[in-house]
Amino acid sequence: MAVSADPASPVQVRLFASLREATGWSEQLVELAATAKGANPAGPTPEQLWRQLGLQPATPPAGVRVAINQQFAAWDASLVAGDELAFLPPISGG
Amino acid sequence: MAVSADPASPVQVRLFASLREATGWSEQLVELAATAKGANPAGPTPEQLWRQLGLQPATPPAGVRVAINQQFAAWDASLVAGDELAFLPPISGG
Amino acid sequence: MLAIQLEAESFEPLQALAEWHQWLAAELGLRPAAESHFLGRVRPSGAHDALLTALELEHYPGMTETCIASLAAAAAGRHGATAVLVRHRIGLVLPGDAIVLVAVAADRRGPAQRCCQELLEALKHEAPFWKREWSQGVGRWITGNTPL
Amino acid sequence: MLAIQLEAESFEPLQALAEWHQWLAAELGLRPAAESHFLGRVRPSGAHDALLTALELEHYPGMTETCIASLAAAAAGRHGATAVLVRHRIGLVLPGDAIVLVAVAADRRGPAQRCCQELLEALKHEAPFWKREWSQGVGRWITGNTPL
Repeated sequence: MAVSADPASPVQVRLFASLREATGWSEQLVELAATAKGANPAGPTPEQLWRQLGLQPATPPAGVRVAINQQFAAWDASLVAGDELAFLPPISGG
Repeated sequence: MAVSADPASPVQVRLFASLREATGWSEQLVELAATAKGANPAGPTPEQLWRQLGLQPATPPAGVRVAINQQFAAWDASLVAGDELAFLPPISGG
Repeated sequence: MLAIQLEAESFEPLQALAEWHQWLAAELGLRPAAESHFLGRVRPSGAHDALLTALELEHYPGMTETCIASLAAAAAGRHGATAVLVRHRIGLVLPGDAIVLVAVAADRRGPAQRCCQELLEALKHEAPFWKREWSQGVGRWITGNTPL
Repeated sequence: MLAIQLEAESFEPLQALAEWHQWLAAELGLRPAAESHFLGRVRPSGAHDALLTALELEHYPGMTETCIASLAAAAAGRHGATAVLVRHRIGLVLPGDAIVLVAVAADRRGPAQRCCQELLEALKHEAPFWKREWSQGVGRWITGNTPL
């Protein structure tokens, strides 16, 4: 569905493990900033939200991955209203 | 121990699986023939015993292996008195 | 045929395998010719050789289960495996306790072994789990996996 | 640490693993971080697709046990494995019954998996066992192994 994000629509952002601990929060509803929308007509990207939220370091580290609606996604994917966005620190399972 | 085989010393010969069935016997004491001894001063070899016993085919098939005293051995190893010699058809374990 | 389960409490791997065997026998009507299992337990000491109090496993509820199922289905498909079992701990896991169990049933040993091995690596690198080593009251997030 | 056993009667692989776990825990004082298992069962049909009545396993008493122990010790040494279990059936084995169980404990997953795999291949090609498939009253000696 090529629905463009309403700039005021919230996206649910989730952090895990070391990222969660570094920021002190695990989830929040984020209003998409108009500037973010402007930079990408198709909708703001995870990378833009990372910056908007002031996550550190400003350039996302190589090991951190993105999931949108619980699927791995690209840093330049387009977010739409109601999406669940997660930033995943380096995985260490098994 | 570099003991040379007494030509009259028996060697215990054992056959397994398809070889046992083809010959109709599983073990026998074999007197080492004087001719076999003469051909190999260090003692007769499994290959010589294979022929002496009339096992078929006359040239041992590539898949058949030899064990002397329950250790894998070469077809041209030297047998000494009291050895246990086994001819092992192709292995299929596990 | 996939049997995926996250375990919030200590589990007995041989019990898990026994249940899986029963289920396979009921579903398939015969027992598969080849099975390969991998069982991982928490080591007594952590990355810096300090004695571990516990290993903590954080996951992403929902995504982790889906992700394991999709990795298992992909590995089974690639290798032509008949069935896959995954049990993976979450929460606080004590040294010596089972953390992961992967079992693969197939018609031949090669596919069973390769699928089991490949799925284990996939779980380590692709399934959203995060380990924290607890030692002397201090927790330290692990950023990688032990070498293969 | 080797635990090698030929089984003249049907055996329950998970029971064998449970006994091994108890023995390992008693001997080592801790449970190894990684275990790889392989379990092989008799297929319902033989080399020529005929339904099997049974698979017969002949061995060389004495040599077979010694040979398995030496293959297991060599594989464990090469991979730095902590412990190896081998249970192998002899005699008449029914379709679906366990014929071979190999388990390897090690400190890391790679050595456990590689040692288990390598030892299984060694058993298939180097340990004196001969299989005869029984089908409709006729026995046929198997001259090779199923492909990997």
